[in-house]
Amino acid sequence: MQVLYFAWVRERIGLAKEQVETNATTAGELIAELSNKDPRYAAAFEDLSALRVALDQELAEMDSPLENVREIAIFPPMTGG
Amino acid sequence: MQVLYFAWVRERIGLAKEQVETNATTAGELIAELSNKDPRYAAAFEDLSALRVALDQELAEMDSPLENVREIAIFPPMTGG
Amino acid sequence: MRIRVQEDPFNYGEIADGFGAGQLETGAVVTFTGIVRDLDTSDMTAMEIEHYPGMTQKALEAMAQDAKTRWSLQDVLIIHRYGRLAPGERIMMVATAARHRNEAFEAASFLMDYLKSRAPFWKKEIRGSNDGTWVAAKTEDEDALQRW
Amino acid sequence: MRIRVQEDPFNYGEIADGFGAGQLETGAVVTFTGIVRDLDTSDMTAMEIEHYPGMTQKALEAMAQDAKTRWSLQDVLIIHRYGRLAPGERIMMVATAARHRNEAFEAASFLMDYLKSRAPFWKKEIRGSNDGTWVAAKTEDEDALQRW
Repeated sequence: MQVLYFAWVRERIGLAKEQVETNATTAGELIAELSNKDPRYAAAFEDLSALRVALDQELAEMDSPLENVREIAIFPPMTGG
Repeated sequence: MQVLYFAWVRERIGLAKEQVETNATTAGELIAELSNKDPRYAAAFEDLSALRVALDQELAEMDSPLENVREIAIFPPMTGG
Repeated sequence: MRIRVQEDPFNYGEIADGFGAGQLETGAVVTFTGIVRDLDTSDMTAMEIEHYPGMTQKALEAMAQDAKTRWSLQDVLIIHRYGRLAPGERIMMVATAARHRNEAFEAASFLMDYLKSRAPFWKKEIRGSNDGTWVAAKTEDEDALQRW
Repeated sequence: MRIRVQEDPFNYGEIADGFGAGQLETGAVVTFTGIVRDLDTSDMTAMEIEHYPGMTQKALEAMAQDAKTRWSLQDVLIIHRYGRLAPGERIMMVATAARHRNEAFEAASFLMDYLKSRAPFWKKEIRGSNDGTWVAAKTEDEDALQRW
């Protein structure tokens, strides 16, 4: 699965995107999996309430299923406008 | 007192302004006085709820006192914007 | 603060573009423009706008001042035309500049509600060769003032 | 409907002026512009706006479509910039055209509320030579969505 990071999530992890092999069934599970892999992820994902996700470029919830999803993006709350 | 008329009030009376000698103490009294004077005024002032007044170029009520007022304007509800 | 009552057309784009320029505290600008339209019968040839010359400028200034008291605004602009306008022409514009979007939106909306029912303008629709029909004030416009 | 996500500046006055032109049913046009400002410390040298290229255009189109479903609009426009902007530069604009002023005001206000919290943009304030500070999302912006 293609995983994208934006804003300070991107900066803390030190990557804009990566290809990840995972069996996670939800966005939340994937985040937990990555947090266990490396302290940089753990630091970026420390406060789940400060994270938002998009699945295949549509806003989604932490418990939205990853089935058939090709691209997941993880980022802070948006500040457009 | 200078009396001004606008929009269909002006058209029904057939005058944009006139000088009126009056002892009326309120706008409402002046309107009643003018209505008695001539059927054109009576027609213009038929429905009091459809009239608005300004005293010395400030919006006022029908029972606002005319004391020291030099100019009164009588017109339909405004339709600006 | 800039308030203009005029017969001539105004250059909306240029005025909107210049409004709020150089004010470093302004984060939000809202503009509203009213356009002569013909909804009902599509045979309107013109709109005639009458106003009360001695009162109009003062009334608009008082409204703008009122808006500045209610909201923290960096700037306010009102332009309103009178005379004969063709369908598609711009009748008036309002612009507000504030730090935050809510202030700019609310102040512009407030000014429009007051302009509709408290500024001394009267509109007449001209159709073909007849004398024209005065636009009736709407109850909903009067009611809109209740929220302020 | 016109939605643009771009790095380059846009000509607000010209775009506002052309918007809604020639639509005879349009009686009301509202525009909103957001401007880079420095409220707190006045030493901000730039604002950097990051976005999610694959998603942004689609997200803005969906918002505009949503607005057209909720209100009767003749036209909607959204322009949003990304990249490095200087204080005083225009970040974005929204424009709505409707028959009546309430529809135009509400739709523009709705679009702004959604752009603030649901469009994939992230702002960073650059001060002097440091790395910059990400602008934090405001609870009040999230709360603003409740009214729609």
